[in-house]
Amino acid sequence: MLPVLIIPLTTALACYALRRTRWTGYAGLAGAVSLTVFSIPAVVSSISSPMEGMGGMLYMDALSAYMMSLVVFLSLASAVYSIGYLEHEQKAGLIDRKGVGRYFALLNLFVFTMLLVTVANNLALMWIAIEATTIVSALLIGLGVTKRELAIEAAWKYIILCTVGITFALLGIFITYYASTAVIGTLGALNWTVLKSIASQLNPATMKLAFIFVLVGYGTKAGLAPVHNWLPDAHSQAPSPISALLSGILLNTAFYGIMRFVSIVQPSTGEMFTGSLLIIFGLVSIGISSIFILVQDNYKRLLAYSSIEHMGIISLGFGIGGPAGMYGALLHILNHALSKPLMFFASGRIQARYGTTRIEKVNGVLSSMPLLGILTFIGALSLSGAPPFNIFISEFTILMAAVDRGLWFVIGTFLFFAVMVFYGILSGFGRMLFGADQKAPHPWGQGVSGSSGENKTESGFWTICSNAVMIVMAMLIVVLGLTIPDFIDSTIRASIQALGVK
Amino acid sequence: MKNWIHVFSVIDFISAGILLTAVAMNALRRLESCVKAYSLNSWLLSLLVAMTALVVGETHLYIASLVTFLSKGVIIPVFLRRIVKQMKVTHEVEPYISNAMSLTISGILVAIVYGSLKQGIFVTGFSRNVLQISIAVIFIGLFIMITRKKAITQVIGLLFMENGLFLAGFSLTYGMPTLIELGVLFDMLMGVIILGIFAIQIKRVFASADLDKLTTLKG
Amino acid sequence: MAYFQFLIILLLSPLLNGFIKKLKAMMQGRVGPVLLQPYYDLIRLFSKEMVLSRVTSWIFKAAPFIVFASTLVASMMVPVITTDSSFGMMGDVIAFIYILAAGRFFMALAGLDAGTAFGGEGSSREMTVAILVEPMMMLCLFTAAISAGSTNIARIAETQRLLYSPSHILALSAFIVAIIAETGRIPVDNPDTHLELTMIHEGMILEYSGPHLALMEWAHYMKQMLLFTLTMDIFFPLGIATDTGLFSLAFSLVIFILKMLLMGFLMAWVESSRAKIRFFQLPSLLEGAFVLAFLSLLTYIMMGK
Amino acid sequence: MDPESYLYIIGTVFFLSGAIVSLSPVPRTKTFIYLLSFLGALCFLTFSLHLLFSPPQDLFSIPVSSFFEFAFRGDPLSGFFILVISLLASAVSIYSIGYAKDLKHQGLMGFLFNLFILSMFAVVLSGNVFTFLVSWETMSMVSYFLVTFDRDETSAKAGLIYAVMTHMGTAFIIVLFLILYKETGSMNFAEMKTHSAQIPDLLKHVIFVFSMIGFGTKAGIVPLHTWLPRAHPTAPSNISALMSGVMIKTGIYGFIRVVLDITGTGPEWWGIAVITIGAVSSVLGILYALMEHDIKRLLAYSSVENIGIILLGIGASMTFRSHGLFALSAIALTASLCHTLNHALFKGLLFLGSGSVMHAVHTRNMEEMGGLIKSMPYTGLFFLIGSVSICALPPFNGFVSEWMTYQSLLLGFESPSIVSKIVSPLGGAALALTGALAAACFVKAFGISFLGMPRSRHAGEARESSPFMTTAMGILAILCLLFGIFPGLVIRLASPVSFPLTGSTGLVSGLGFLRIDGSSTAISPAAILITMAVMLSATLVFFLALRRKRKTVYADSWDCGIPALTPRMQYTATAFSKPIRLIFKNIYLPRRDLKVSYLVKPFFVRSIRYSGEITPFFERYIYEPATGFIQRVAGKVRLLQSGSLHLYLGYILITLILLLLFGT
Repeated sequence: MLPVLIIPLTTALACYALRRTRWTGYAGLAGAVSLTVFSIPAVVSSISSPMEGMGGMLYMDALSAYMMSLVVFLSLASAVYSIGYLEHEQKAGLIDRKGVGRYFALLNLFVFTMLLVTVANNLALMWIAIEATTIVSALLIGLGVTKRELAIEAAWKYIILCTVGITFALLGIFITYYASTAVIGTLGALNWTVLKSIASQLNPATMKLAFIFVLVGYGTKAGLAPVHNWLPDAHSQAPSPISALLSGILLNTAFYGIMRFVSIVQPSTGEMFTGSLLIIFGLVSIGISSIFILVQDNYKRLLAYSSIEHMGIISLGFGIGGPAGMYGALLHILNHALSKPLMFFASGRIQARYGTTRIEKVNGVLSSMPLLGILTFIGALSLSGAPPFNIFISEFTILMAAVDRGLWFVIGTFLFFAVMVFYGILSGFGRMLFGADQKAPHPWGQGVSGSSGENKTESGFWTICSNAVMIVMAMLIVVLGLTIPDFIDSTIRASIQALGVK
Repeated sequence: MKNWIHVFSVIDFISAGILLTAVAMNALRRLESCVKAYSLNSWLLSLLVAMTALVVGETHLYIASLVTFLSKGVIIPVFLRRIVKQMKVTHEVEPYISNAMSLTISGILVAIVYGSLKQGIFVTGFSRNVLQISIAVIFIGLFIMITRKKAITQVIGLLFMENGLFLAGFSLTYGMPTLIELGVLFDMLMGVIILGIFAIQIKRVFASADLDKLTTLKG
Repeated sequence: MAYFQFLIILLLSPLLNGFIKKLKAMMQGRVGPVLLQPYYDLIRLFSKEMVLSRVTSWIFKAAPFIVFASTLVASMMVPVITTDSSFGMMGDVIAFIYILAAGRFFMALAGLDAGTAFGGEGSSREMTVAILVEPMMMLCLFTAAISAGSTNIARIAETQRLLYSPSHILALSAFIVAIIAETGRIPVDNPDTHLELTMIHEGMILEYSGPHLALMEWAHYMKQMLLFTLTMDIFFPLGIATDTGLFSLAFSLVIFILKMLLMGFLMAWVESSRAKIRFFQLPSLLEGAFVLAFLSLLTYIMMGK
Repeated sequence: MDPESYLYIIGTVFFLSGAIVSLSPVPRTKTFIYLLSFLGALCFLTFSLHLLFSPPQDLFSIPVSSFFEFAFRGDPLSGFFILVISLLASAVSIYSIGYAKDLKHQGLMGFLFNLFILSMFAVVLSGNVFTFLVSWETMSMVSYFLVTFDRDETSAKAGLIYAVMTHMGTAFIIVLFLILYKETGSMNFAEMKTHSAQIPDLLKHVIFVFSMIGFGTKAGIVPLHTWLPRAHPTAPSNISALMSGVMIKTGIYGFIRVVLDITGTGPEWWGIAVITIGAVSSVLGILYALMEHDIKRLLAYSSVENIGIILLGIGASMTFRSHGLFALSAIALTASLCHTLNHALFKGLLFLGSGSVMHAVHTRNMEEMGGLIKSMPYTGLFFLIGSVSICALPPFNGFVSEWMTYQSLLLGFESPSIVSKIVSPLGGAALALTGALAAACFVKAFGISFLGMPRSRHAGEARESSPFMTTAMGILAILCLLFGIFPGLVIRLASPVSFPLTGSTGLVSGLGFLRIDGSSTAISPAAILITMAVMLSATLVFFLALRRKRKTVYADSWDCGIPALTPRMQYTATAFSKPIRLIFKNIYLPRRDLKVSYLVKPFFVRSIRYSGEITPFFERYIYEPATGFIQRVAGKVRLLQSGSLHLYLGYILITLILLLLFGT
């Protein structure tokens, strides 16, 4: 477990040290690869049997392993993608070499904080890690490869809102601590494993209060409406690989905090309380985001709102609960973590090619960059919940869980908004993908279009690599839309059990 | 120990002072006085922690008190004052609503907090009021963030929220394990520093310390 | 023997037309052509040379045959003098209407084939009239079919012994309007004019000449008689033979001729006493008839008769 | 199991390899794509016959996750629809060999083409809800890609409307399946059916209404048809043929599966509602078709009409079943199934024909065609056969199914309820009106595009399309005739579905004739054809005997004495349909705009511009207000994210306060 935490830290240091050379990207990649290699044994062993570390401060069970593998996978993907991306940004004069060094250092730090979230056993430690993700990622957003003012604005809003929100989460943790000390005294009463075992003895009224604060706190970070407002700004202004990480996994780590917390709160307060709050937040998120998706004219913001929608769906599934609901929610986390980063990667390309994030100014992606266009299409359809892509399965599982509970109102509302989202996404991306391409070709866009005879620039190789990353993700989207492999299935079921649902 | 009740009332007294300094923020017009109010608030907080330490007799609480005093009572105010100076902003707070109005709303917030928390949530602990006060301070801090235009006032509001949070932490549980507490403090400190940096950048990039300019991203 | 009752229609239809023309002339105080004039016309046309437009395609050449043959097939399905052993198994009223429609379809195509404005105009108008008339005819036939429990024309003719119920009177009146429209008579169409603004049927066959035209005209005569026969079968089958006995056939033939004369008289009277109405006033006339047909159906459903 | 029951595997392999071959970069392989799909379609054709005449069987299932599995199951109902799909698919495959050569993205087309057909098979073979939904949406998505194949803005818009509407329909389908799942406790169609008696009546009504909306959207019933005239024309013609010919039929399949098969007998008003919707769809569909000058839009609207006719039959069947008149119910269902098959054949044929025409003339606008029958004799002949069939003229196949529909509607009189006594004959009247309108419509479609003089340069230079294309059309044309003359063939294919579903038989059929059981009502298209042939040859012999010595003169058409008749003097499509526009002006709500500019007012006119259009009723009065409303609301909601950080912080505060006040 420890190497998993140490590798990104050392990589971050290495990148910072190398910031004057052009090797930072490769250092970052090397770090990501070794992280992947080292995380596999930890992940595999913890799925079957949970393990502890650092005197009980760290703990890893199937759920942690699940989240960790998502973090690792996406960090690897974005490390590969970032190299090509930053080479282009550097050429375009949007960032200097030192900036690149800082970028990779922060990126690895960011990954470290997220990994810490997944393995923290102590709730406060988890909180520290989540707050640290805010700070680090705010710096990444503020790095501002796009317009400086906008980047600062987004970063400022992001950090203020998330810090405020997360302050409440800490309050909730304090209250929990208070409740648990009432039961077992001061010793280790913040450890999740301990809390889990005494959960049913905790004072329900206190835990309700704690849960409200934690839900709003982590909910802000997880992008649940109506406290989601930082999200569209941050996601649209961050460099694309960072948006991918923010959306694909950062939100989920915050939601992971909620999940862990729910499993402590639920035994004393009952499922009704946590469930209905989560369902309400879920539905509000889906509703609000779907409306914004419908009228959105900026594709990165559209993707950001889609993240809110999907966090809402996850919250909905988790709130509905039961094996099916939890399964759906967890599977949805995975699915969303595949589709959304793919879209952000693709939109980074589109932005590089067209120099704008406005939907109406982008035209004919399919004809100018066929491969990328198809990948975008797969991602967009997947996000809109259309079968045979992955997200449909998790959504349908959640719907089935809702049926078992008899929540027809939820089903109806959800489907209504789902159609709106479908319309919004398809009309937005349809407008971009179809039509004739009017823009002059751009060097980095050329690589994507794969037109032969162009002089192979230095970026050629990394462009192909990032294409490969996107292709792998798209293939996963399709495959997961047709079948859930056994190891994922069993991991999810083990995670559900870890959360205490039989 | 000796006179429990006495000490308890002292703690109540100090926490009331914390609430008062927070409410007073609503009426302050100058940035400098806001920073001063914050220092006062932090001092009171560290005093309260020290008192708690006295009551409980735990060493780590003394350390916590000292750390709180140093970080929140000294370092951050100094840092804030430097930023205020560096930004060369007008020293007016420029709230969106009148002081009277904001005082009223703060009062209502306090009432809501007291009202919603009155059901018997807390069976133990050394004070009936401290949790309510701390949540009220947090809410007032948030309210200040909502109603003040300047970037720096938002930072101050955030700091007030954190003080309230620490108050809750100490009052409820006699403090967290030291390592955790240090971690939380470190995070906060980092957060404030980075916010300060961004505040300066806002001033530089937007040529204004008001957050009104920060409304390009919408919809 | 009874299989050949369609020959009556084939051979006597020009005569019926001549009769109507003569009668009309007499009503209007003219002498009019001789009774056999349609036969003379046909013979004359058959012996003429044929002028074909270069624009036309094989559709134009095939259309007269299709129209003629389909009318013949339709006439085989109708019991003329006996309901027995007709080609009843071949089809029913629905098939009958659709076979006639097939003829019309090709006639309309032929109208468009020559590439002139008149042909197109005729086709367009013909199809428009058909749109109004066909459903109405169907409704009338439905009333009859429902009361007979079958759409087989012979069965209907056998069961409808008398003209006895309000629904049938309504249906009959609507059907007569339908026939007037279908046969291209005043007030819907004027069979005697080639004034381009008024013509419907004549417009479509404007480009035809010689034997083609003869086939078209003959088919038209047949269709007219056929529809009269159908009216009689369905609404006034009194006297039609139900077997193939020589006596009953002869009796039936006499009755049939009388009925035809009656229908001819009716047509002539209508044509003499009415003026042709504007094309775009047609819908109101035909819609009125449609309402009648609909009412007849409704009456039958409500009253059971 | 019999060896035939594995044919679907071979067929699937063919289609998949077709899809894979399409993606291969070697250009030579492109010729095999459609050969493979043709073979695949043949396999499925054989397989469908096997399914039709054997008991229901589970084909295979693969687990997807802990909760779902892909399960495929075949029964006569799916068999019948596979038959319909594979018949058309095999012909379209042949057609595509010639057609796809000139397309821009051949590989993509081949890939999607194979996937599209395969997904339709998957839809009708689905054995449980999950499989059905995945296949259903896969089909929708693939067809969406095909609709947007041209990648221009019109097709993008059409595709968007299509995708969204069909997705909305899917939402209803999902809900109805979830209700079924909740009430029967199973996701399997077979188990749902056995437990369907447990469903409360009220929910049955919900299921019926939702399936009407959900499946109706795909089938294109009025007023959910608006996507259809947009999407079908923009797709390449081989795809339009498949979409119009068979894809919309999957909506019919779904409806039959859910309402007739799973849910079972419903109250009378279900049938009445279906008849009403069918009548409205058929009349409005063909009325709108008449106003179109875009040949493919015309055909698309005509699909709306034919779906209406199919629904008339289904509705009659449902009404009869609710009254326990099972024999009549069987007749009506058989009629609608036959029409499903027949429509697939002739609509497929017509779309393929229009594809050939467009290929030659490079336009879909009929006003720029004309005279094509001379330059494209085969296409012309086959298009004519398609037109005759779709107008239900004997002895082609459309006639037989419409005849049966007429009969079943007329027999509605035998039902004990006064409502169905009135509604069914009215449905018959609507059908009659539809028939007459269809005749006018296709006289226009065929006459304006194929007859007369070429109306544009392209039309004058048109060439006959490739032998593959004409062969494919020829096959369909022959099938149209064959099924028209020998209705027994079709009945034999449809009855294994309709008789068990309705629990009775109502028809006696031989190869060439058809009789309503226990009545003298019968028809024999074969006899009609033979008589017709005899009469035709007799006429011809008579004619030739008379004409032996007479000569034929060729001249120009009569032109009122004007020096030369030009193509511009011909009757146009607009003019042709004008009387109808005027007669039905209450439905069309036509608007005309006359712009006259004068040199010297009012004597010397410089130019007159005339423009007319009909009001797209449903778009203007239903869809536009609805979307406008949503847009306005969305615009208001947008103010929530106004960019002010203070506001956002306020949301947090308010949320917390609300939760504190009401949550604890």
